[in-house]
Amino acid sequence: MSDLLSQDFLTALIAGGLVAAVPLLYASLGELVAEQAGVLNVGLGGYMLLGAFLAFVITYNTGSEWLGMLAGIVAGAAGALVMAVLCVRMNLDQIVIGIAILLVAEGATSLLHGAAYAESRPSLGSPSELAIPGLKEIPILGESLFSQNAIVYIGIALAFVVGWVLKRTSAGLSIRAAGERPEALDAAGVSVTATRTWATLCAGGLAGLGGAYLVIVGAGSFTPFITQGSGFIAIVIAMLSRGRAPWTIVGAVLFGLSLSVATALQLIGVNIQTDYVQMLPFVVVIVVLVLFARRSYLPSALALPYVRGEK
Amino acid sequence: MTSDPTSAGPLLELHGITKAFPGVLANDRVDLELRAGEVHALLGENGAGKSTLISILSGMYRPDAGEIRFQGREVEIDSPRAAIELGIGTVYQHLTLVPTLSVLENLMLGSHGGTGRLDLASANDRFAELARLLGVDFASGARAGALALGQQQQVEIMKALWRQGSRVLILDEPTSMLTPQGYEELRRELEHLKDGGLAVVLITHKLHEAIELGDRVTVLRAGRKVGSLAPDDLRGRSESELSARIVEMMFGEQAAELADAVEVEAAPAARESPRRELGAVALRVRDLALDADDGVVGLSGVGLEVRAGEIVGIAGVDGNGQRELAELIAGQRRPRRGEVLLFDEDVTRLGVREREARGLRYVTDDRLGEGTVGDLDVAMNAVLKRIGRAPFWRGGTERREEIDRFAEGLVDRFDVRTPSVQTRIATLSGGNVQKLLLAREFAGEPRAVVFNKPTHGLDVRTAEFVREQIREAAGAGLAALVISTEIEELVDLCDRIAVMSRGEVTGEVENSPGVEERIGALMVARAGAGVPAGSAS
Amino acid sequence: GSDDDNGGDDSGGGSGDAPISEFAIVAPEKGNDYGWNQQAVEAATQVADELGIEVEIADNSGYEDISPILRELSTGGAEFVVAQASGYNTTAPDVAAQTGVPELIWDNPEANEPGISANASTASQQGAYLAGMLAAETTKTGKLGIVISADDVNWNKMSGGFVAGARSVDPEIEVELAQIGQAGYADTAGGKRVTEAVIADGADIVFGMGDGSSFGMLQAVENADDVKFIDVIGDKSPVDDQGVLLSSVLWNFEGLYKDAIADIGDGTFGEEGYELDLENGGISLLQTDQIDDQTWSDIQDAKQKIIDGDIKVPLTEEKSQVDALINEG
Amino acid sequence: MRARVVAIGKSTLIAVVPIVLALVVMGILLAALGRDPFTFYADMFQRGLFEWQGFQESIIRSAPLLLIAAGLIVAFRASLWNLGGDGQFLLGAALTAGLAPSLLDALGVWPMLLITMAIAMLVGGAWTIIPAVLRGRYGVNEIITTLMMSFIGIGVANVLVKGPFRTDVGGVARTDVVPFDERFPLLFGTRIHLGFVIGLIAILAVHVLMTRTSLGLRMRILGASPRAALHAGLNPLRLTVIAFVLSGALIGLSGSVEILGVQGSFRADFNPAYGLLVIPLVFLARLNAIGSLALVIVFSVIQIGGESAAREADVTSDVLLVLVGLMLLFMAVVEYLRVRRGLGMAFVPPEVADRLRPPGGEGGGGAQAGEPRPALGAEKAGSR
Ligand SMILES: Nc1ncnc2c1ncn2[C@@H]1O[C@H](COP(=O)(O)OP(=O)(O)OP(=O)(O)O)[C@@H](O)[C@H]1O
Ligand SMILES: Nc1ncnc2c1ncn2[C@@H]1O[C@H](COP(=O)(O)OP(=O)(O)OP(=O)(O)O)[C@@H](O)[C@H]1O
Ligand SMILES: [Mg+2]
Ligand SMILES: [Mg+2]
Repeated sequence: MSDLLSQDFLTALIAGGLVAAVPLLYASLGELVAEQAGVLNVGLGGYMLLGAFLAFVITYNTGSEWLGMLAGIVAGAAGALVMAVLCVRMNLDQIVIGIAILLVAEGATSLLHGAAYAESRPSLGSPSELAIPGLKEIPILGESLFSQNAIVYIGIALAFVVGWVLKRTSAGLSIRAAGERPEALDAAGVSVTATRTWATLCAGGLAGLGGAYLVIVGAGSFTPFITQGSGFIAIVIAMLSRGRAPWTIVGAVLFGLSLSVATALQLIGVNIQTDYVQMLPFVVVIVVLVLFARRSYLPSALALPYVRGEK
Repeated sequence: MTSDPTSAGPLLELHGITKAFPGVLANDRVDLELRAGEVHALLGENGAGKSTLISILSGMYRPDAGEIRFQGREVEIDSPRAAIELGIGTVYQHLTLVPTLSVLENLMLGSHGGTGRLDLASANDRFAELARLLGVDFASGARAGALALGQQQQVEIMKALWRQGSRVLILDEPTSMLTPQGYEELRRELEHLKDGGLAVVLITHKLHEAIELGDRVTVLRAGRKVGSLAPDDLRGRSESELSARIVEMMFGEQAAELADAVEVEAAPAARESPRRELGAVALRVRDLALDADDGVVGLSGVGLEVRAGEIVGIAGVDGNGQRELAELIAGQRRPRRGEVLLFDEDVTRLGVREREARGLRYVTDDRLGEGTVGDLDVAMNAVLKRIGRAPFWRGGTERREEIDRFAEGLVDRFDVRTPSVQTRIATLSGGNVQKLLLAREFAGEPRAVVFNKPTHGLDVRTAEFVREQIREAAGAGLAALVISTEIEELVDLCDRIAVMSRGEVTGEVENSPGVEERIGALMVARAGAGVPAGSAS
Repeated sequence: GSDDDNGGDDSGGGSGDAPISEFAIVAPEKGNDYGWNQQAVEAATQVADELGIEVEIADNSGYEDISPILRELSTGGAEFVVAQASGYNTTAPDVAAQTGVPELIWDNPEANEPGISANASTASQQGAYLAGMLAAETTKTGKLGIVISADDVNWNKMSGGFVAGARSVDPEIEVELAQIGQAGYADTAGGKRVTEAVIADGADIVFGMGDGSSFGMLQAVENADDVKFIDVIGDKSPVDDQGVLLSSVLWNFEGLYKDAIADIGDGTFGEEGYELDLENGGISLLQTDQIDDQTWSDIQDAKQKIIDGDIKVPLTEEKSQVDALINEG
Repeated sequence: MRARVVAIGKSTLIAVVPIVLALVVMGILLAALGRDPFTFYADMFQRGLFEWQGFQESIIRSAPLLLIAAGLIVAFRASLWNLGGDGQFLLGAALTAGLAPSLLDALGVWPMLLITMAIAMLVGGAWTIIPAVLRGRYGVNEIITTLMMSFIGIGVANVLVKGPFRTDVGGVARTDVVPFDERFPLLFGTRIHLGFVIGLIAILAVHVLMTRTSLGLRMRILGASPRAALHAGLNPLRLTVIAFVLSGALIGLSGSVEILGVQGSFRADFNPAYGLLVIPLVFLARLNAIGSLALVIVFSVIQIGGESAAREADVTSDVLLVLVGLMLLFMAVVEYLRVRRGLGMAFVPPEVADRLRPPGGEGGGGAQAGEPRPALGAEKAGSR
C-alpha cells in the first residue's frame, strides 16, 4: 500500500518511536538509580503523572517549555519526597506506599484536570526542536534522530553520565552500597538515609521530567491517566538493565520502537492485530530470558528498610 | 603521634556504659580505658557484651547511660561517621563488606566523605602500601564477595586502617578466620601500629592471643566488667598462669572444669586421646569433582574415607574447597564427577533429606544464614530438617506440643541458654545457636556427621563442650569429619588429618606428635607434587 | 446530583404527559470529553428538561464492574436506565431483568426484550460516508488517513463508510488506516504519534476516532502544515483554536432517549431496537466554514440519496472488513 | 475483663484512626471542591455498609478480591513477588467465559461451573510456571518475569476473545453470555453468590496452609532464607513452583469467580486491575490471611459506597483513588507508630492477634518481627 521507502514516513516512524521512548528512558533511568540504592518505586507512574500535570499547567500558563520541564522535575521529586520520608526515614513498606502514591497521583491529577481544564482542553502547540546542525542532513536518520527536542539528547547523554557516576564516583559507590549492604555503608560513615533519599528524589525528578516530556512533546496536552501504565514498563526496563544505566536506552528504545513498528505494519498493509505487536517486546524478552537464563541480579537490600543495629 | 604511651593519660575512656536490649542487659555500667600505643584485649564468654560495647564506641549503638571521653574531653558518638571523624576505625565481628563491589571500591566507600570522582590512582597506591604491610595476595580489583572469608577479613582490616591518622583501631575477633601466617602478619602490624601511637581494642576468644598481643586485659561477664589485668599484672608471668586467671574471671568458680580447654589454648599440642574402636568405613567419597564458579571453589579428584568411630580432620586455609566438599557430602550440591558412599551405599544421587534419613548429617559453619531461620523460634529450628515427619506433623498439620517437647529435650541436653523454646532464634548468642545446631544433628541416629568449623567464634568453654560432644559421639560409633582452620583443634580432636588446598586433598597424616609441620607443608602443596600423599592410608 | 427520593411525591411536577418521572444514565467516562460521554450527558439533561423529569447522571463509571451502579440506580428511583456503553450490554439486561427497570443498551441486538431492555445502535457509517466525500473533495495530496484508538465496532463502521464515501468521489483515492492500540481510547500521546506517522505518509485529511486520544490526533494535525481533521461524535469547535477542524460526524442521542421514554409509556419498549441515522437526525455531519458551498451541497444530495436508499453504504463491523474495503481501491 | 475491654478498645482505635485521618484529609479536599464532606461520607457508609442492598454489593465485590489476596499471600510468604496477577486473573476470566457457554449446553450448570473453575485455576497456575522455573532454577528475578507474563496474558486474553471465543452477535468483541440463572447460585435469598463462599474458604484455607501445615512452613522457610531451605533439604525449585502455581491458580480462580458471579461474559479490553489494589492490602495485613480478609471487606465497602457518594456529590469517582491512596498511607503510618509503641495488632481482633503474634517475639524488633520479610534480591548474598 504505502510507500515504505518514503523518507518522511520512515522519519516520522523513527521519530515517533523515539518520542515514545523518552519518557520511559527518563523514568527507568531514575528508577535504576533508586533501585541501586535499595528503593523500589512502585509509584514511579505516579511521579510521571504528577510531573506531567504540573508541566502542562506551567507550560500552558507561561508558554515556556523549559519552565514546564523544570516544573515536571519538581512535581515528580515532590512525589518522591513523600516516598523518601515514609519509606527511607520511617522505614514503611515500599510497596504499600508506592501503590498509595500511584493511586493518589492518578486520582488527584484527574480531579484537578477535570476541575481546571476539562472544558477548555487547552493544547500546548508544537514543541520546539533543538537540531544538531550537520547531522540533521543525513537522510532519514538525520531528520528523525537529530532533529528532536533537546531533552532527547540530554536523556541519552544522561544515561551515560549516570552510568559513569554510579561506577566512578563516591556518590555512586555509596548508592550501590546502600542497595546492596546498607550496614556496610553505615559502618563506613555514610548516611544510608541521606543516600537513599537522594536516590529516590532522583527517581522522582527524572520520572517527572519524563512525564513532562510526555505532555509537552509526546501528546501536546494533558489527559487523565496519560501515562497508561508506562511506570511499570519503566520499572521492568530498569530491572532488566541490571544496574548498567546505558542499557536503559536500549530498553526504552525497544519499547518505543515497537509502538512505531505496530503503526508501520498497519500502514504498509500488514493487517496484524495490534495485540500481537504490543505483546511482542515482552515475548521477546521472556524468550531471551528462557534461552539465556542467567542470574538476573537485583540489589540484595532492594525494598528492605535499613535500621541500624537491628538483629 | 610519637607520644610516649606510658606517660600520657588515656586516649579514650568509657565510664559507666549501660545498654539494654529487650530482655537483656548487654552492658551494665562498664568502664574501659584505651591508651595510645597499647593493645587492650577484651575477653568474655559468648554473649558477655563485648561486641555491644565496641559498637557503642563505633557509633552503631547509642548507650542508655554512661559517658565517653576522648583525650579527656566528653564526646558524643552518635553515628559511625562521628566515630570515624574521631579517628576510630572498626573491624566488626560480622563482616561489613559489600560483596558486589571490588576490594578497592569497598575500601574507598565513604573514605573521602565527598561525592566526587574517585581517585583510583591514589587509592591503588594506598592499597599497595597496606597490602605489603598485611601480606595480602589478592588484587584490588577482585570482587569482595568472591574472596575467601580469611581474605575478606584482611580487607576489613585494611578498611579500618585505610584512613591515615587513625587514633583508635577496634578489632572484633579479627583472627577468627586468619591463617597462622595471617595472624603473624597481624601481630607484626599491631606492633608497628602501636609504635605509631595507635590505641587498639582486640576482642578474641583465644587466650593465647590475648596474652601475647594484649598490653592490658579486660574481662566482661553477663554485661559487667568483672576484672582486668594492667600491664604490670601481665608482665613476668607465665602464659598458663595468666590463662588460668582470665578463665577464672570469665567463668567464675566453675573454671576448674576447663583446665583442659585452657591447655588446648595455651599449649597447642597433641594430647593423648583414648584409642577408639574403629568400625567399617562409614563415609567414603571418591574422585569428587566440581566446577569453579563465581564464589565457588572448584574441586578435583577429592577422595576420603571415615570409619565408624573415627574422627577425621580436614585442615587447610579457609576457602580451599572445604565448604564445597561438605555440601557435596551433605547433598546440597551436585558433583560434576565422583561419588559419595554411606556404608557402601551410593548416595550421590540422593537429596539432602534422603541422606539425612540414612544418618548422614552436616553441621554448617554458617549458623545464622544457613543453619537456622532467624525469624523462626528455637523449637521450629530444632525440627527444621524434619519438617513434615511424624511425630511433629501428622497429616501435613503441625503438632506444636510434640515439637516443643522435642526442642526442650535438645535444649536441656546441650545446655542451650534460651529464655524458652519459643524465643526467636536470631536473638540468641552465637554459641547457643551452635549448641542447638549440634543438638539437632546429633538427635536421632546419626551415623556420619560433617562438622564445618564447629567451634568458630565460640568461647573457650563452649568450644570445649562441642569438642567433647564430638569425642563422645565418636566413642559411640559415629564417623566424624571435622573441618577446621585451626590446626591445634584438629590435633586435639582427630585420629587422622587430611589437608585441602585449592580444591584438592594434598595429603593425609596420622595424628602424632609433631604433626603440625607436616600439615603446614601440605597446606601449601599441590596434590601429587612431591609431598608424599596419604602417608597413613 | 439530583435528589434520590422516590419519584412518588413529585411525579406530576413538571409535566403530566411524561410516562416516567425519573431516569438515569450511566456513562463510562467523564461527561466533558467532547465526545461520546458528553453528547450522552447533554442529551439526557436536555431530554429531562424538555419532559420536565429528573435525570440521575452517573458518568465516569468505568467499564469494569458496572452491576452495583446499575442496580443502585434501578432500585433508587429511576424508572428507566440508559446504559451508555457497549461494554455494559451484557450486564444491563441482567440487572433490568432482576429489578424490572427497563434499560437501554448499546450494540447488542440480541438483547431486545419487551419491557426489559432495548438495543441501540448507530448507522454512523452513513455520516462517515459524507465525511469521506468531504475529505476526498478537500484533499490536495490525494491521500486520506484514518486513525482509530481501538478495534471498536463503531470505529470500524465509520471507517468503512468513510472509505466508501471517499471512493464515491475519487475511486483512485488512497486511504490508509492506523490503530493506536488495543484500548488506546485515552492514549493521547499515542494518538499524536500515530497521526504524525499517517501525516508523514502523505495524508492531508485525518479522520480520527478515539476519546481522549483524539486530542492527541488534533495536536498532530495542528502541528503539521495544511492538514485538516475530521472528528466524530462530538463537536470540538470550541477547542479548535487553529482552525484545523474540517468537520465531525455528529451523534445526537436526544431523539433516541425520547423515543425510548415514549415507548416505555406505550408499553412497547424492548420490542425492537433503536438506531441513529441520517434520517432521524441522530447522525449528521458538522458544517464548518472550512467547507465550501459546492461541496456542502454535493454532500446534502448524497445525504438525501442515502436516506432514500439510492446510495447503499457498506456496513463493516469488523476491522478485517474495513481492511478489505481499503485494499479494493 | 476490664483489661480486655481496654485491649479491644485500643485495637479498634488503631484500626479506625487511619481511616478517620484519611477521611478528614479527603474531607478537606472535598470541601475545597465545594462539596459537603459529611454528606459524602454519610452516603458512602450508608450505601456500602448500612444499607442491606449496598452491603451485599460490597460483599459481592469482595469475592474476587479475597481470592486474589489468598493467591498473593501464598506467593509473598514464600518471598515470591507475583506481580503478574492481572494477567492470571484475565486469563482465568477469559477461559471461563469462553468455555462456559458450550460446556453449559453440553453438560449443564454444575459440571460447567466446576470445569471452568478448574480450567481457570490451571491456566492461572500455568501462567506462573515460566517465572517460577526461571526463578527457582536460574535465579531470574520474578518481578520482571511476572510483570511481563502479565502483559502477555492480558494480550492473550484479548486475542482469545477477539478470536475463538468471540460471540456471533455483532458489536464489541465479547463471549456469549452465560444466562444469569446458570451462573453461581445465590445464597439464601440474597444477591450474594457462591463466589463469596469460595473466596472465604480460600483465604481461610491459605491461613491454615501457611500457619499450620508442613508445606506452608516449607514455603515460609524458602521465603525467609533460601540457603536455610537448601540446607534443611527442601527443594527450592519444587517449592518455588508449588507456591507460584498455587498463587496463580487462586488468582486465576478469582477471574473465574468474577465471570461466574458477576459478569457472565468476557469483553475485549476488560481489566479491572484488582491486583494493584489488593497488593497493598495484604502487605498492610502483614501477609496475614485473617487481616487481609478484614481489609478486603473494608475496601469493598469504600469502593461500593464511594461510587454512590461520588455521584450524589457530583464529583468524579477519581476521588476514590485519592481516598484509597490516603488510607493506605495513613494505615502504614499508624502501623509504624503501633510497632514503635508496641501497641496491639491493628487490623485483627485481639484474640486472633495473640495467636498470630510471632512466638516469643518481644513487641518491638522492627515492623516485621516474626514474619519472614520477602527480600527482593534473588537471594540475600551471603558473605560468600
Ligand atoms: N540487636 C540486638 N537485639 C537484641 N539483643 C541483642 C542485640 N545485640 C546483642 N544482643 C544481646 O546482647 C547480649 C550481648 O551480645 P554481644 O553481641 O555484645 O556479645 P559478645 O560478647 O560480643 O558475644 P560473642 O562472643 O558471641 O560475640 C547477648 O545476650 C545478645 O543476645
Ligand atoms: N523436600 C521437599 N521440598 C519441597 N517440598 C516438599 C519436600 N518434601 C515434601 N514436600 C511437599 O510437601 C508435601 C508434604 O510432604 P510430606 O510431609 O509427606 O513429606 P515427605 O516428602 O513425605 O517427607 P518424608 O520423606 O520426610 O516423609 C509433599 O506432598 C510435597 O508436595
Ligand atoms: Mg561479639
Ligand atoms: Mg512423608
